[in-house]
Amino acid sequence: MDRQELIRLYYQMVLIRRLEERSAELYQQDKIGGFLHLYIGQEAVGVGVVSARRPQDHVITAYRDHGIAIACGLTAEEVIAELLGKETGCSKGMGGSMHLADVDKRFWGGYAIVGGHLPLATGLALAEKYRGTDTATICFFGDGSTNIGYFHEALNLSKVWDLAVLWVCENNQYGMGTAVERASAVSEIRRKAEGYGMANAQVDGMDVLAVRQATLEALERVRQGEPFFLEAMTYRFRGHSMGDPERYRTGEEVRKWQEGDPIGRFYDHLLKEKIADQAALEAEEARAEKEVEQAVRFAEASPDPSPEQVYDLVYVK
Amino acid sequence: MDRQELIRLYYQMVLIRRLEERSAELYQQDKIGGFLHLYIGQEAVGVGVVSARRPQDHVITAYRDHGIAIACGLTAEEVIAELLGKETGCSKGMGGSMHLADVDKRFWGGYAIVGGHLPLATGLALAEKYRGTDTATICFFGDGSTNIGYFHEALNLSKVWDLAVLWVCENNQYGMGTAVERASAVSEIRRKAEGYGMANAQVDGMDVLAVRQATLEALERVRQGEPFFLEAMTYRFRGHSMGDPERYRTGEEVRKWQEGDPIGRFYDHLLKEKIADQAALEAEEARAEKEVEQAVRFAEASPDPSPEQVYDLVYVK
Amino acid sequence: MAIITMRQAISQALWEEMDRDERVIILGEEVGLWGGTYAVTKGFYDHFGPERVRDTPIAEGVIAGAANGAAMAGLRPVAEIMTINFAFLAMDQIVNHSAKIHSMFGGQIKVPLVIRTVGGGGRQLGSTHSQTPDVVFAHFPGLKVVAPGTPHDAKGLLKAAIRDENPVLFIEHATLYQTRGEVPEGEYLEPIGVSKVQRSGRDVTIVSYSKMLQVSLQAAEQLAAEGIEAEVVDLRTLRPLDMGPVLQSFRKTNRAVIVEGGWRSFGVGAEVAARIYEEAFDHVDAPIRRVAQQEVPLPYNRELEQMMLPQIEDVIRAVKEVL
Amino acid sequence: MAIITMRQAISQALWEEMDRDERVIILGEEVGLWGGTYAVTKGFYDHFGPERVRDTPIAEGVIAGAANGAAMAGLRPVAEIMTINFAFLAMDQIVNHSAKIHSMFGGQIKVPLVIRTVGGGGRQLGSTHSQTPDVVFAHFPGLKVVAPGTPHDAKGLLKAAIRDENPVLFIEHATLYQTRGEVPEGEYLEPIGVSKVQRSGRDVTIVSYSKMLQVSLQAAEQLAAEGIEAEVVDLRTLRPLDMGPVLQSFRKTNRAVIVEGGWRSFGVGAEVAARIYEEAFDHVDAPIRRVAQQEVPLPYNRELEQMMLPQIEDVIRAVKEVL
Ligand SMILES: Cc1ncc(C[n+]2csc(CCOP(=O)(O)OP(=O)(O)O)c2C)c(N)n1
Ligand SMILES: Cc1ncc(C[n+]2csc(CCOP(=O)(O)OP(=O)(O)O)c2C)c(N)n1
Ligand SMILES: [Mg+2]
Ligand SMILES: [Mg+2]
Repeated sequence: MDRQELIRLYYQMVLIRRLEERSAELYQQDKIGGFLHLYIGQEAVGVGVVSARRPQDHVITAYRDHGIAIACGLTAEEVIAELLGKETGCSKGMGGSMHLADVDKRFWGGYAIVGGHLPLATGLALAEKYRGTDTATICFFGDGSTNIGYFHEALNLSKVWDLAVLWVCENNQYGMGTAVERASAVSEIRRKAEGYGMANAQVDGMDVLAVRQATLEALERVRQGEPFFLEAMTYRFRGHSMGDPERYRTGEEVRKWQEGDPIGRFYDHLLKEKIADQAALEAEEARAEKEVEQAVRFAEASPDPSPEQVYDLVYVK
Repeated sequence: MDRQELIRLYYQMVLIRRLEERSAELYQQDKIGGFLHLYIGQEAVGVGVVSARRPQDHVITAYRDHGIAIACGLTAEEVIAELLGKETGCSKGMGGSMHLADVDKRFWGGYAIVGGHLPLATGLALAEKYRGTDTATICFFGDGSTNIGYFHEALNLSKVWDLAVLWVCENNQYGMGTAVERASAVSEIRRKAEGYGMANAQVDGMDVLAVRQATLEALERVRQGEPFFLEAMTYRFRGHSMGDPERYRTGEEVRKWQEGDPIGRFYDHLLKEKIADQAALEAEEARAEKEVEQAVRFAEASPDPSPEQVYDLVYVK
Repeated sequence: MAIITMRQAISQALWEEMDRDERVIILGEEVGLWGGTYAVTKGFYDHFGPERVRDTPIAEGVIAGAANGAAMAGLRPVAEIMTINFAFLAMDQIVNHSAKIHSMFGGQIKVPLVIRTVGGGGRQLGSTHSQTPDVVFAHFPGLKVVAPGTPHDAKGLLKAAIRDENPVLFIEHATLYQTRGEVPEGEYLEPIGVSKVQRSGRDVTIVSYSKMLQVSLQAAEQLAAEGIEAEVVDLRTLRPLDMGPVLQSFRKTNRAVIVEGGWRSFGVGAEVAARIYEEAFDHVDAPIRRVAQQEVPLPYNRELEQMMLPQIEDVIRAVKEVL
Repeated sequence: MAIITMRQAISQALWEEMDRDERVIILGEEVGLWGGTYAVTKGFYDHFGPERVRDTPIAEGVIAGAANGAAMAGLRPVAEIMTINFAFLAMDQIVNHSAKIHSMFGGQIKVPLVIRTVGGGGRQLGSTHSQTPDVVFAHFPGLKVVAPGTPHDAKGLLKAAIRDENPVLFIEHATLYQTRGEVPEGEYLEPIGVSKVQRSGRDVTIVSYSKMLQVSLQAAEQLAAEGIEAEVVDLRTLRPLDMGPVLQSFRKTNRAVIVEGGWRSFGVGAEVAARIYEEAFDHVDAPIRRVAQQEVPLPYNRELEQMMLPQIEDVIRAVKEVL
């Protein structure tokens, strides 16, 4: 991987972090409504995985989707505009935080029904198989989503039909307030893949390069026409969504994970390996900061969508 | 196991076989309507498993339920009366073939939605756990049912909550016309249990004593408060239901399995071990034949339920 | 014109569309090797091959979901959900995904999906296998719901559904597959969202669809023998609901009976009646009557089940009540 | 009488019934440690313990299914499905199992289950998280569907639901939890299947329930300022539907507006309108009006979402149209 590419990863992670922090503020100011699920702490997963895809590979995820959207190349402008419900948002203000998408970038969106997008991923992959391509479909989902029926039906189908799906479980230890071991028969989630005879691996989700490497290897197999299950061990530093009382975990536990902040770790790595110096990285941070601020201004200045749009979009004409 | 008990098992298997053959005739005569799924070939599973239960253990199954109903102690009369839609049927003519039940015998019924009763089994077991008993819940289901979301949700919950459920998969090689390997990521179905960290075993489902023994062992663990997964390898000699074109399997395959007919094997065993002589077994067969014929007469002479009943049963008053 | 069965008509529509458009694929339980539980796709597997005619595991959620995803990615999947009773297991995919994805993402995704399924009672299948819950799906904007009552319409509407850019739930009736009717030789489409007068008459308007269309037409024949001329309007599509022909007929007859196979409360008839009152209030000469299934889970017993379902005599009685 | 919030009323009902009857248990996502996503079960886990207040995996099918099974075996489970949008994932358990099991087995099994869930739009949650599909569940005989609009009714009805021998879907409204109202100090029950006049008036009958009851009451206040006295009838239960108080009111006012939070087509209002016409035809002085949500998947944008939902002014306008 060349230097520029590494710095691009750093930039993306910082951009996500900054965008999330700013979103939290906008939510406090009541400029964002609905539910807001921040990706802070999990940046290495989305960025690492998506960095390994080919541009034509499909990506699909759940409602905790800002980071993955950015990783797929959506701009901060169209993301924040969507959070503000503006016409210039990637989903024209129809979807909000949980429903970002940009089909041109092969990002099929965030989905708010837990597990509901796993079957969609099998369908995307089925279309590619039918066309005879080696395009992969990357499907992100949380640990909590692995207990719902959809998970089972989708994983089974992907294996029976030899679909090129990379299943990426972002194991952030909790589904809302429920710890993995309180909801799942097996705590090491990748073991579930074994019930489908599916190849699988676990990776440190706080290490962007490890995630990237694991994804590259997994995608190689996937492209040959079989699903693969990748479990990324990670943590969300914030509550499940805004307004989470966080009664289910200790401050100590959060702090422990924060010490392994994926951005901090990658920063140290870049310095240590002399890929960039402090000034270069600070420049990236300033650039991200600026991009977010510019995006907020853009979004705030954007018009609301019209009521006609709502009626027009019920059906394709 | 004493002689009498062994002969009782033989009698039950023969009774089921005879009842099923007679049901097929009644269906041809248009006296039975709806779907009719025969248990012929699988008798050793239902009889073997249920023979190992304590009377208070719960039993629940799918629509292929005649054999399990008989094994649970329902009489041929109330079963055939139900098939004929009579007031004297175990479900008062409301349920038909797919919905036999007798709650006094802790047989909670046959359910026609594939997989739909697996969650019910977790609920039965939850009630027992809540009351602090060591009563087990035995849940039968087919190989085809292991691919639906319910299977996953129910197995997972039973493990997370340490529920005393014995999951019995009757692997008869097909879900309707779909062979196991065409629908399931793993062909050895018991491997699915491993995705839940669940103890499991496979047993020859054409050998009633082997099934019984495996069930006794499994139930011992179950009563200590954990689920267990038992896969019984079996085969249905008839079509999926009446009117199955059977395009999906060869006559040769059917014949091969028929050579291992569970009733024939048990017959041979009883003779060989000198548990009974030919005359004794023929007497049992004659008794079964008589019971079925008597049941048919009883059912045919029984009244139809009244329309008022239909209205009255919508809600508990 | 050829006279063929509903089964043949549906089968022809599928075959022609598969022939015409490579993007059309079929997936569902037993659609392939078995040939379809209602034999609609008999011969398809051999002709079109296993890539285009896909037997699925028993897993309605992922059948509908995979079809959604494949449609999003540009295919034209026709998913079969064996009966509408099992569609409840795919309900979230249908109402929260198929029906929402286009608008929720601001129009950038299309879901040109057809879900074929089979509803209706009358075959002694017990209460979980005999439902007619069409109305429940028709409640959701974003979805189209079609339920034909003749071979002609079944063929033309199914072809239109496959070409539609939107998700369409196509509901067949389990007891109509043998029903015969005239079907044109060549290619034709019937428009989705357009009701149709299936029989002309001046005295009363009978509104119905699917199986109950046939029951209503038979009732109309018997009424004609008594000199009562019923006009029978077939809704054909429940969403979008086209009230035009219904209102036109009603403004002429001033009397209406609505006949549906499902339960009365919160059924299709309620909406149709409410709209007639709203839009043709001045024409109402008598309270509109609804004929529907008794409000019970259907019993297994043959006679009792029939008793609970709307019969020709019930339609005749209702018509006489509004006259 | 104490003035408390809807949240407190529901919470009290649960607490009292848990206290009264050992067989009552709660299960659902985040009902325990978290205290309920809408904080309804806050404090329950600590007080009643993890055996009676059970956090489940995210798996709506088995939540409803396990509750069904536990009810069959004699417990009185109160299952929480976090929002009614997710109830589609439990739809088969609710309509094919809860609603059918009693009759299908000839009456030998009872399913005394309560499913608490939360519906309604207006919180910018996007189209899959904002639905009001109450009518869809009300369509099924065998199930009872309750949707209270005041703290008083919520408490009394929930207690009645828990004691009912039948499966009850209890629908709370996401934007009503802070609504305050008078609640008696001691123990009381409200009967399921009984509508109630929540405000008397002579000029027009407004029929509604749940959140729209509150909107209707506010509309009635504003109308009163203009000298128009609306009678507001609260359905409270959708199945069984009690038309008695509606008809009684209508026979007095001869004019009606029905207000519901969900989509108009095939909605609650259609059934209520159809029944009024059927049963009080001679009293109809003007076409009955329905006020409902616009027929669109709800958008995220705040103003647009509100625009699509029924507002006080919409009710006032409809009332003036029927006068
Ligand atoms: C079917 C369904 N049930 C419940 C919810 C409510 N819900 C939203 S997020 C969530 C937790 C999901 O946990 P996980 O999959 O681990 O993802 P994470 O939030 O940790 O990223 C729940 C229960 C939902 N959106 N959909
Ligand atoms: C949810 C659902 N989907 C489809 C069906 C139709 N169906 C009935 S039985 C069956 C096959 C089930 O196979 P398996 O579980 O192996 O049981 P077996 O019939 O072999 O005993 C199918 C697909 C159904 N009843 N319910
Ligand atoms: Mg998680
Ligand atoms: Mg099988």
